[in-house]
Amino acid sequence: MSEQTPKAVNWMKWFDPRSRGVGMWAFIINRLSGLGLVLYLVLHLIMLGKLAKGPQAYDQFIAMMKTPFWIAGELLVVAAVFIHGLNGVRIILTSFGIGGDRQKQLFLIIMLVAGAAVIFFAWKMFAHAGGG
Amino acid sequence: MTENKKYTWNIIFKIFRKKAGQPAHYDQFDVAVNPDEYILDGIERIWAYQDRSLVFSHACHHSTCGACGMLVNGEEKLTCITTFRSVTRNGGTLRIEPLRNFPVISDLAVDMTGMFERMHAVSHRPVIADTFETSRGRKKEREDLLRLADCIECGLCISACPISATSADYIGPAVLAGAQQPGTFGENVLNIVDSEDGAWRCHSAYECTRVCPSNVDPAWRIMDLRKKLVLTRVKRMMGIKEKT
Amino acid sequence: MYKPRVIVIGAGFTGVALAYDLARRGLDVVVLERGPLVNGTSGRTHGLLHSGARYAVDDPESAVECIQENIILSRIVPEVIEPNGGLFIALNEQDMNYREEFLAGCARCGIPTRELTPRQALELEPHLNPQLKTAVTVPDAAFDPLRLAMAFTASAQFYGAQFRLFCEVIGLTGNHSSQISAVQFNNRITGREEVIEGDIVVNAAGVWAGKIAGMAGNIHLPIRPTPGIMVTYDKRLCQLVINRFNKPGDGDIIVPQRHFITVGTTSFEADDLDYIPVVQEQIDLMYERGCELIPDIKHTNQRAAFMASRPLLDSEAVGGSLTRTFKCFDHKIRDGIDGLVTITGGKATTMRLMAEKTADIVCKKLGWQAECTTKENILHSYREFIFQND
Amino acid sequence: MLEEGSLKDHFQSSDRFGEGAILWFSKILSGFLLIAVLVIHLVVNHLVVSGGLLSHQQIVSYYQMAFIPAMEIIFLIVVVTHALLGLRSVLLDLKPSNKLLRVVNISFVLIGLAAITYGIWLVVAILNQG
Repeated sequence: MSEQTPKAVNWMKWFDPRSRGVGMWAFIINRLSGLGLVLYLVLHLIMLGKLAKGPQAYDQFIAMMKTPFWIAGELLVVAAVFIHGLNGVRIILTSFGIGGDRQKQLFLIIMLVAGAAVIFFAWKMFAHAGGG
Repeated sequence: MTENKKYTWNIIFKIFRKKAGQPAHYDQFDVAVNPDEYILDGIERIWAYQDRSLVFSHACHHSTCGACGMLVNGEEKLTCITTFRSVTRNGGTLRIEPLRNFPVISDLAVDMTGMFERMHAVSHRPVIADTFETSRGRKKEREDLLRLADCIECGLCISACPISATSADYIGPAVLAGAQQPGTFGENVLNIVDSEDGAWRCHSAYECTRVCPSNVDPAWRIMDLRKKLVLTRVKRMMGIKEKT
Repeated sequence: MYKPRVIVIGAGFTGVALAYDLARRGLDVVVLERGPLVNGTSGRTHGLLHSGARYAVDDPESAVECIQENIILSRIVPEVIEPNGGLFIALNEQDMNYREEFLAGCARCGIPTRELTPRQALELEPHLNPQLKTAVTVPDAAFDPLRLAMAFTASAQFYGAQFRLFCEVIGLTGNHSSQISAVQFNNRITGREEVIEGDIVVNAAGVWAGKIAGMAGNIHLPIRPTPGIMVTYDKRLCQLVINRFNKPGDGDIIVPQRHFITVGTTSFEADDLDYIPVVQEQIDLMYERGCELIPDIKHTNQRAAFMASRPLLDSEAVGGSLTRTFKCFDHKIRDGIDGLVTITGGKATTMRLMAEKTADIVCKKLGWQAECTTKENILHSYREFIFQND
Repeated sequence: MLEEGSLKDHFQSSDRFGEGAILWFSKILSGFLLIAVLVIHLVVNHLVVSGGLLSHQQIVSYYQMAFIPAMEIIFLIVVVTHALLGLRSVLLDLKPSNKLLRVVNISFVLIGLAAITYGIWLVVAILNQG
């Protein structure tokens, strides 16, 4: 008579921020950035395989990486690293009894730091690309 | 008694309907309300004057029983203490749905017996039969225990949790919080909370704490629980006897 | 072995306690309830497990029932009761005039009291009005309404009772007009009409008992539905139940529950019982009266306001003014209609006793030999409650 | 009625290796180490040179310093551990069946070992080019 509601397809609910709060956003971007970084890690390891093939193969690849499109992609990785890493710091802190009742503020501070870091990297990376 | 003349707002209720063997749909009701009365009053009036087949749960009407949790415009609310003013305005629409992550009995009523069973399994006590607090305030060393006795088992935290949405076996924020009430873990309780479906399933979305109507702060309790569990397990691995 | 079937109408406190009592006596019990458990008067109680002191002067019969049942319930269902005790406080000379009478009444009814000096009282409850003249402790307690009903329900279910929630009774029928043997009801979950047969029907519908009895024939019950308001504030400013030292009046009781307090109540009359509007004037009155007892209510926020309609019995039934006691009617004796018994009146504190008396009558009518055993046995946990509709 | 032990059995079923205190703590610890090593990795590989990326020649000469390959190998182990534990947590939220969970557990261990072996081979290959 009664219907069990949780179903496997509900995984989309992980990424549904409607009517949810700050903590949910933290959860969403942590999960998305985490999954994104796993994907990046796989690609990164494969690409680095070119190092073993000698200077020419690798440097050719690096040259391609210096186009604005790939720099933007790399910037995305940098952003994910900062968001996921700093959010990880938040989870470590709250899990060990620090700032558990201030998690919202903690999250916002962390996002500000991450934002600043991404801007710094963007400036650095695009400046180099332009100058190079 | 004089009629209540303060029904100054008109609200459109869009209510989730589900009868056994029939497809779910939404029904619309126009209700005149007092902005300072509670959403449950509006729903009860719909039942009394507009549609006697409407099924919803309620009992105490003052937030001690935890029966009347519902989704109000997608957000978990204990409807007996949520005023119209706090969620809408004159002429506004309220979408009312049953809590998520529980089996729906019919319309707005859900079956919470599964949660009760889990609360029972972790030895949570619903009413603290003692004067652990003085009227000057709570004795500090009993704060934890008392705050957990404030849990009214309304299920809002379980409805709001993104993990409960995908894993019905996740024992849920209320239960993880409640497990800490006795102060020490029995072996059974330890095995329940330190399990795949226990404290480790939480991914810190803090939605439970955000929707808790009763000051329990389940998210903080889960964080605290993990610390305790890691310490307990590490100590055991190193062969250190626990103080009993 | 053949078990007679008893159909109980209403899963308020009386209905669930009766189902438990009858099921323990080995009868086949089916409870029909139009909504969820205790959705009417019972759920919306103040949550006060009376010591009886409130009635000791004017209604000693109720007072004696209260103190006895208070002790029994505290023993059989401790899980949902907060036995913090209660305090009667006098704020002026008029209250003080009531003192002698009150203490004598309590002593007569067997309610233990202890008088405190104002200083002792303020030490115990620092938020009380510092103007208080005297204070007397009584064994009041607070309980959780839904969980109390669920404990009785779970225990009844353990002994085989069946609870059909969200099933609204629409008719009482029988082979002939003077015999009730079946109940028609509308299942709100499936939307279908159903009929259930039984050997006896017990009408435990509280303030709605008149409506149910009316389905059996031209029966008039002496019930006076008397609603009252309760207002909850969001800080726990007292640990004991605080009562005004006077004859029962408006807003003279404050019950602490969890992290809040509830002030009640009033008395007026209502016709439409399915929805009783919460009136602002009464909310204001509770605030005013509450502040007289505990001035710090000024520094709290209102958390909830709700109405509950007590099923008071009027003079025809008991030969006096309105009373908080209860009454069981066998409609064969009273109205010539067999197979129907009505239990009404009473209050949460006396729910078990009401069930015992009614079950005695039911068993006698059925010729069923079984004694009441609800006094001695601890109830099952409310968490063993199972939702049932069919 | 509540059956004593039914829930207990559910939570103690031994044919399932899900999440636990030690695994969770490993995820947290690896995450923490990751932050420390990542900072060094980022500085060394992306910030110190113009253009943000090292040429093949630069990498080979860097790797002649003993602490660089050591650091990179530690970094690799930590990052693979954290990534797989994290990914596994996400999968666990979908409540895989016992059988599927066993497949996930075994394959993740194998993938982790393979990734680390591959990384070490890569480091050795770079060193040999120097």
